[in-house]
Amino acid sequence: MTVNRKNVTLTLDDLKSSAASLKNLKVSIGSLRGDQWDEDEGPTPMPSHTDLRNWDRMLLSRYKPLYLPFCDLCCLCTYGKCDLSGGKKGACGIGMEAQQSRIVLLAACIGAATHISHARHLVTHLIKTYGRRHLLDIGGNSIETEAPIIRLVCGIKPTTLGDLEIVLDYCERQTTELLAAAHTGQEGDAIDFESKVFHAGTMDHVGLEVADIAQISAFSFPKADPDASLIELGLGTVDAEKPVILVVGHNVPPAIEIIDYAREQNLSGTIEITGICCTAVDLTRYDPNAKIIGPISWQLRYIRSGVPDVIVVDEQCVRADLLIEAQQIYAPLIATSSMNCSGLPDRTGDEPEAIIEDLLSGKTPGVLILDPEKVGEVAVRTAIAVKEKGRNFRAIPPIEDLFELAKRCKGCQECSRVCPASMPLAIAVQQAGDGDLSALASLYDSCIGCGKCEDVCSKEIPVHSAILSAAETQICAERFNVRAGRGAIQDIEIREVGGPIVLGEIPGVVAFIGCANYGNGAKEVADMAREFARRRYIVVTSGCSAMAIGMYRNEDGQTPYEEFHGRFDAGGIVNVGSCVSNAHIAGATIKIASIFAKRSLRGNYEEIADYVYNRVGAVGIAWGAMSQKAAAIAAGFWRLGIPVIVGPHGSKYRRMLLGRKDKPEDWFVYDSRTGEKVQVGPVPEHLFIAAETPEEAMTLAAKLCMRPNDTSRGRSMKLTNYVDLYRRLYDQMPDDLNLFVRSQADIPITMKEQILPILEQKGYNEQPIPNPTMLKSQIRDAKE
Amino acid sequence: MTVNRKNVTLTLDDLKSSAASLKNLKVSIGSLRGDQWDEDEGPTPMPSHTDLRNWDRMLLSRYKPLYLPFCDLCCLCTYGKCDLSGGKKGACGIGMEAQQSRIVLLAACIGAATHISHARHLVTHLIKTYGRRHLLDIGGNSIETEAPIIRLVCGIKPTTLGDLEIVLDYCERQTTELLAAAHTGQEGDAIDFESKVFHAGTMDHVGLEVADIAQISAFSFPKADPDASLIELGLGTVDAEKPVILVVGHNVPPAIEIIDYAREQNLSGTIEITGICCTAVDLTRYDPNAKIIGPISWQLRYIRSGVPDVIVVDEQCVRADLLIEAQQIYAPLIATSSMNCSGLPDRTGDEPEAIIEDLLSGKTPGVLILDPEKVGEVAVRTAIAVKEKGRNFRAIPPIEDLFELAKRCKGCQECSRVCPASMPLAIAVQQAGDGDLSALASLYDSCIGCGKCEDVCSKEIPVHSAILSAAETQICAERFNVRAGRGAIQDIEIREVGGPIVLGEIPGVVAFIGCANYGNGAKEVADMAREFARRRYIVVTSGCSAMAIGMYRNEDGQTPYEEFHGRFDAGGIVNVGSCVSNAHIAGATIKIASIFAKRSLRGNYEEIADYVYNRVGAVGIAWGAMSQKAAAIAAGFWRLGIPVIVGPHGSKYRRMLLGRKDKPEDWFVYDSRTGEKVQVGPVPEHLFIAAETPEEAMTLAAKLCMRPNDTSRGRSMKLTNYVDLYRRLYDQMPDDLNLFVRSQADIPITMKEQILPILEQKGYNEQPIPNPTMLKSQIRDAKE
Amino acid sequence: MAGDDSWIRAEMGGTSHASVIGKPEVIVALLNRVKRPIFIIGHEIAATSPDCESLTGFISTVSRVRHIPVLGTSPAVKGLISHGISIEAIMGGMEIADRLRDPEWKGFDNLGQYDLVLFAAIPYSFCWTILSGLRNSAPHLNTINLNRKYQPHATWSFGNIAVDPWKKQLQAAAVLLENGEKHV
Amino acid sequence: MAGDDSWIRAEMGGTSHASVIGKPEVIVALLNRVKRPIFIIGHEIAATSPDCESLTGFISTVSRVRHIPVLGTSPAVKGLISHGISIEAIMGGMEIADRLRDPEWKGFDNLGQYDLVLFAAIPYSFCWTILSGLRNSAPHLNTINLNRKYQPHATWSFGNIAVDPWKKQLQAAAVLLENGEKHV
Repeated sequence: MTVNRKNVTLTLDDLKSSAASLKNLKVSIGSLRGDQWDEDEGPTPMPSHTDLRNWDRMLLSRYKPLYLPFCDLCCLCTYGKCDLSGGKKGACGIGMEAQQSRIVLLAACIGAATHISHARHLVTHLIKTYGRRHLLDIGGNSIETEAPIIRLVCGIKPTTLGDLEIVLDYCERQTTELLAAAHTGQEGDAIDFESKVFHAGTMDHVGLEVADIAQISAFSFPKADPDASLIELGLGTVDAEKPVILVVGHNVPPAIEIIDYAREQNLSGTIEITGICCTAVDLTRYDPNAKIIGPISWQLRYIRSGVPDVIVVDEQCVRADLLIEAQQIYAPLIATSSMNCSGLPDRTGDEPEAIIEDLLSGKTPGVLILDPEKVGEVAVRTAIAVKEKGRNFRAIPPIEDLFELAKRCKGCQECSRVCPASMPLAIAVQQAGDGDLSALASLYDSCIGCGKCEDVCSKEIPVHSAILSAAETQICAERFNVRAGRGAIQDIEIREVGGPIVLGEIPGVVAFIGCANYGNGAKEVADMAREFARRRYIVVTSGCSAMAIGMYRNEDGQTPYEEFHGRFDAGGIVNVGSCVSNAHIAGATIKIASIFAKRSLRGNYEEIADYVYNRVGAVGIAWGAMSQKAAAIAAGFWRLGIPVIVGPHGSKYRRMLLGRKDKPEDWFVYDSRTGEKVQVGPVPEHLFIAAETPEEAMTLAAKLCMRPNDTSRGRSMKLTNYVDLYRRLYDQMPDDLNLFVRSQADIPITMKEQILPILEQKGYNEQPIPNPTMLKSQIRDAKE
Repeated sequence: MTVNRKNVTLTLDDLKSSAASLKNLKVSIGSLRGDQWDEDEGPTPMPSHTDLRNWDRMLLSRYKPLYLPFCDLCCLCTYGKCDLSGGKKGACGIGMEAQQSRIVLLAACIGAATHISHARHLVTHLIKTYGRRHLLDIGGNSIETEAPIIRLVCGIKPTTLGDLEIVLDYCERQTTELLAAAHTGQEGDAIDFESKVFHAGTMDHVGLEVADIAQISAFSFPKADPDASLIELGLGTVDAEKPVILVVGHNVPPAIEIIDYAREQNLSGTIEITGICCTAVDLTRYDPNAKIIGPISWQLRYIRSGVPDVIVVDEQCVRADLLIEAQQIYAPLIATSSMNCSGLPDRTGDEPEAIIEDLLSGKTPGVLILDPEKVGEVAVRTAIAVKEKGRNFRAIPPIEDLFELAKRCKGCQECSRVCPASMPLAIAVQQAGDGDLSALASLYDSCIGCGKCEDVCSKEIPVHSAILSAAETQICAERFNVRAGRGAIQDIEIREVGGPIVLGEIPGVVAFIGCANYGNGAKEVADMAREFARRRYIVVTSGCSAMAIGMYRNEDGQTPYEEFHGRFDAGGIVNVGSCVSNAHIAGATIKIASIFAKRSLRGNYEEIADYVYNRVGAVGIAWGAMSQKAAAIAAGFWRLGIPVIVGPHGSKYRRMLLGRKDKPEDWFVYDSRTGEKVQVGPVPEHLFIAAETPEEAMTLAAKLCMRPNDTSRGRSMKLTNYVDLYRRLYDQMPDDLNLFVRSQADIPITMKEQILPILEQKGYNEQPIPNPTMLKSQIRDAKE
Repeated sequence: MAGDDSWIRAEMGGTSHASVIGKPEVIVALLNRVKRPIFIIGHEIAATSPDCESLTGFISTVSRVRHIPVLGTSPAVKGLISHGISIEAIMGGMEIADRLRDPEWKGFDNLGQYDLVLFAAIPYSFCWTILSGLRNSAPHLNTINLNRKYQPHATWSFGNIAVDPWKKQLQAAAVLLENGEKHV
Repeated sequence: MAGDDSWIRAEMGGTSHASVIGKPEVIVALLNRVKRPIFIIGHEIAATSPDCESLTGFISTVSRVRHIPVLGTSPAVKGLISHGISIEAIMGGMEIADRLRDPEWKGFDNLGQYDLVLFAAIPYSFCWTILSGLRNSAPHLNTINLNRKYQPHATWSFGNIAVDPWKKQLQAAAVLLENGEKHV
């Protein structure tokens, strides 16, 4: 497979060369193979999924899927529906396990497609603005390996925005092919579906990297800056006296044009530009004066507060009913993306004046404007004009009305039965009916803001709004901060921590990614992040999890971003940025292999994944409820051999990838020096697992950071943390320590007294520490 | 949007030009805009879906979706499931209608992705074999407009295989973007989802065209040949004394390599190469001596007969359990596509000898071989060796065992309750238990061969096999024929029928596409095709429908392919080929606009669709049960303004697109000469509708062929057919004739007596015949 | 087999399900409650089966005594005419569903939208999807499935029952209606 | 509310559903039929609620008189120890599900796979998916949901019932078991 797959014809009809010299005629199309990069090309540049199928199958034979059907039926073709339970097959012959992994594949494809499209939108927009030859720069001299995932997967070294188009062509081709495999009558084997899921994950990570390095380069976001600004976070930070614009979504250009227009018009200080979800994160990487309201679930509460004067939505994580919600407070809505046209008239071609007039007169509740620059002008001018009208529409009942509303409740429990967070809503509403609002108010923290409780109420009690009303004081007091997304990890940081990580002396890298909002998810994520940072793990985070972490202060009133440093080093809490910045987390593990261990990256996926899997003690925690993007992101990590833990609702992902620590035969690696098979114990024990409680997640995370390559010093540090956490949380010793001790030297000195008796009772497997690999090709003899 | 989006750098460092002349230095990357084509570029080359959103919304405002939720729940993210019934919204804010169209979008994306990937696989393979510069040739001098869809949609004129890669890049980009729109938190508006569905349909059609013109060109399939060979069809045509290879799927290269290997080894006459589904269709376009066993649903019956010695599967429409079925008759299975790896070991890199040995010894029940050439050798040699072993394993119980098996039945009805065709299985089995096999045997014709009846039987009665056993005589007598897929329609054919079609004098073009196998679907499709051919419509067909049509003889023992000619002209039955050949059906309508009406094609989608919609009386009938591909194909037709009728199970597509003939205000067009709005009646009345019966479908088809542009002569011919069919099938006059009569001249002369009284009673709208268009831009004044 | 499972296995509905018609009085009560009922009869009415005979008898009596119009979705309803049933209109199932969900539609007699639809003899899945569509988009409408295979999306449906008890219920309902039972 | 709908609306199961435990004797009968039952208790056991008290009482009695091992999926089970319940093991819910679906697994005592699992105090959806997994991949296993919110994927489950009747059933079952009722 070659990078340049296009028709290239070079015709030179006639060069009379007798007296002429033609020097250095160079035709380059995209990043031609090898034209700028002296690293040898590895075996799998731009792989199709079958190129990495053997690697996948190795992982999947160790971590076998445990299927948890989310529905017994298949409804994808008109032969059906078919009931696949109890060993029955569908009309097409498919069985339950294949069907579950097929749905996972669909989800992962949707997720990958979303990030890849997002990247495409960004790159197309940025090329239009900055030109195809605009150089990529995500960290100046601090970063040489600016695109580790692209180098690894695609085997090319992108240097300009234009180079990224070739990468996206590849991703789109693969995504289309993977999606096709989910068609009726294609793949029938569950494990092959899983392998395709992994490939979708890899494509997703490439897409993430393209998106973030493009926007960092073009918009001059913080360039791998561990000391990026602290950003204001929370509803309480908004000055509602000013015209307020709300941006929601993930694709930042329209929001940036709003900032730019305001700057050009010298309005920066006079309007409030506020954001929800990743557009907010990326906007504050551009302008630290913009404000983050909160994660995805803050949409209803913020809009219903009546504070936003104009709402601008781009793509992803935008509630499908925002137009209706916006109308409740008479805030014009501007849709800006082909992803989400919201049924609005396309006014891209019209004059701002005319658009603004129609929005102000209410002739249309919203418009679609596909030109970010025009959005900038229309949004700012409309917000100012709306504010001038001076009306303020809230959609939250005043506290004095709550009593009457709540009295309507007859306790049918339907609100509780649709609540994704299983909150005791009916009881709280009934208490409110009795005049006590405390129960309602106390639900605010757990509420994920979906509003389903309202739709289902036959008494038309606005349950969600009632919670907001009851908790108003708390909401208004939301004033926190979060460190602006720093982007990538510097090469020097990797060099410094590479050794300690690979040898196990930094106990691990724990990444909190995705949405945190689920039940008490936000608080739990914040607590977990703090715990691991205090234990001197490297804590990495992004997106809504990064916001959640910022929303809980310590005893001294500090947010975690004030309490901990932002370096990629022990004891740091490192906010890389938005969802697409997750690329830098995967990228950091890859860079350890490349920069620290000097492995060749170029099109060399298997070797690098084998390295990461066996040596880099990293684990991801995606604690909140998740969409398809999260499935794709997780899959990208799995394939790199990085375990992912999800919250209890993550069980809805339809299958886990679990190891069996009770089967010693599952845990062999090769020693690459000798070719010998060595039993290394269950490290890491699982690849994908839903935890019921934060306690389970934390002990799991500590355990899943162990790797076969840990030195004894490293292993003993990891065991110290594992045992210490376990003892504190479970009030007893873990019962599987014997599986992780390979020699006396592995035993934490301070715990010898507690651990030795256990080992004496259970025995343990005295083993040398190999130079571990899963790949026969990595055995030194084999290479020679 | 430009075609060439890549980094192109031309560096000429130093040309000492004093005495040199450099002539015609030409660097061409792909098909650069305008380099070979003097047609002006239209407004929307390579459109994104928003570029055609206005067109879509015009159609969708006339044909409003009627949603028929197939499930009340959304289970796509882990906030859910959410119940959307009764006006409830999901946790993401989505409502029922948007959710249904979102699922349709998912299906259409899967379908389009499948065809586009299929095209990509073909093009990649053919370029490897024939080179990027291999010329496209699908009809020699008979075809100048060789790629009407690509010209129309992409605005380029492909001439080589390599050109097609650029087209596929575009399709993959669009498919990825459309898929992304189905992510949680993106589009929220049902009509915008539908517009995206249309775009997926357009992408699908481009993919179809790429695939078929590539394979026609490279493999020298019949080139627009109305007299292509008659191909043997049916289980009864197979000589089971020879080694028998079965190929199943859609992507023909491995099958062609089997033919080629057999030819090279002079084995052609000594082995039987048989196929099921579209691979069979395309194989017989390559070698008329290959045999078609039947459509998709013949898989179980043919394999269980024990006849195939080796089974080769590629992609699409392959049962997910073929490996298990193959093992029942000890036939080795060779998987050949990354789409369907079936969990088999990848032996692509191994020597044929070693692979064959493992297959013969049963060491592995099958292998994955991703090199078509190697498949050719392994399949042929394995088949011969298997045959030499001389064993014959059937998986169908001998008729003498049926009685005992059937007696187990206690009449629980579960088999009937899972039967997609709702066959009275339990009764038939119980009759068999009483010694009467006739009921069982009679089910064979309606059986779609899914096998679900067996899985569900608690008494382990092999119900499907029992039917096969009872119907064995009939099965063995299946000897029919079908005209080999001819490919495209010649320009000269278009020129000749263009006028008669556009003026309405050929009453219509009726296309039977997709699977026909559902209940009595095959027979019904054959009957309908015959009916319309006899009425001198142009009947077009492809894929499994084309097979179904071949399976029913007339009174004289002729199959329809013997009874009717194969020209694209009145009274023809035109088999264009496999599923991907459906491109030629859409293409023919586009060519009418281009060749007959001389409209510019290049990137000029709206104008051409407007032309087809208002003037080309074409309708598609997809009668059988359908997968996601069919959804995509249908969507491509909708956007061109071509109505599609589906069978009753087509109601499971989750929504119809229905016009309201009782609302006169819905049926205005512009007269392009005057700009006046003219009421033209409900022509065509619907864009997508499921019919309960063939009678309904036939009368609908006749009606849906009417167009605003019909001359009075044309309209009266169309009405003649409509009334005649309706009277015969319904035994009465249709009650909506008044809506289709625009002047006395429209009334069929022979029916005046019956029709005039109706018109007198109901009245009708005397209207001139406009030069119809939906587009303001097509009004002559507007253009000037 | 449970009486109120979707007859076609796996074609389950949503979170709410049709109430099962447990006795003939239910039909009478339902008809007494409404002003504009209509029969919609599918092509399976032409089959030669005990089911069709029973349905034909029921429709014939009830449409006569209660002046309920009958719509046929296919030419198969022609056979009903010989049983003295007059056919108000013939229209495809999807087309009539599209009219029924429109609160502004005035019916075949131009007197207003219908309020109760009695379905019979339509292929199971086809009817299942129509009922699903109506349940979601036509809140002004109640629907009854007269066939003896449970339809979860109807408002009221017979359960999955054997021919005889079903036939008896239909007959009993017809008699009650013929006797002018207005209040049950 | 129907007693045998999935408690969380829309988290419907498939075409088969747990039998509802209608009276305490059912639990006794189920336990009498099996050889190797096990309790799997989730973290909600630590909540301060009447539900937890009742469950704790039941588990305490039954595990003692029938020698049924108790597995905790979280540290929350520590609280049970004070009620005299000994904890056989602590293991995450997904991990134990993975063991339970393996017919070769020998259990914590190495004596063989379990044949009946009694679930309680696990978050509803988490338990729902585990039960779905076991129903599909562990045909050798029967499962009981002891919580009072119906779990469609269990073999047997309490329906959606109020605290008091549920508590009474649990207590009655415990008494029956304590009295050594072998045959009900």
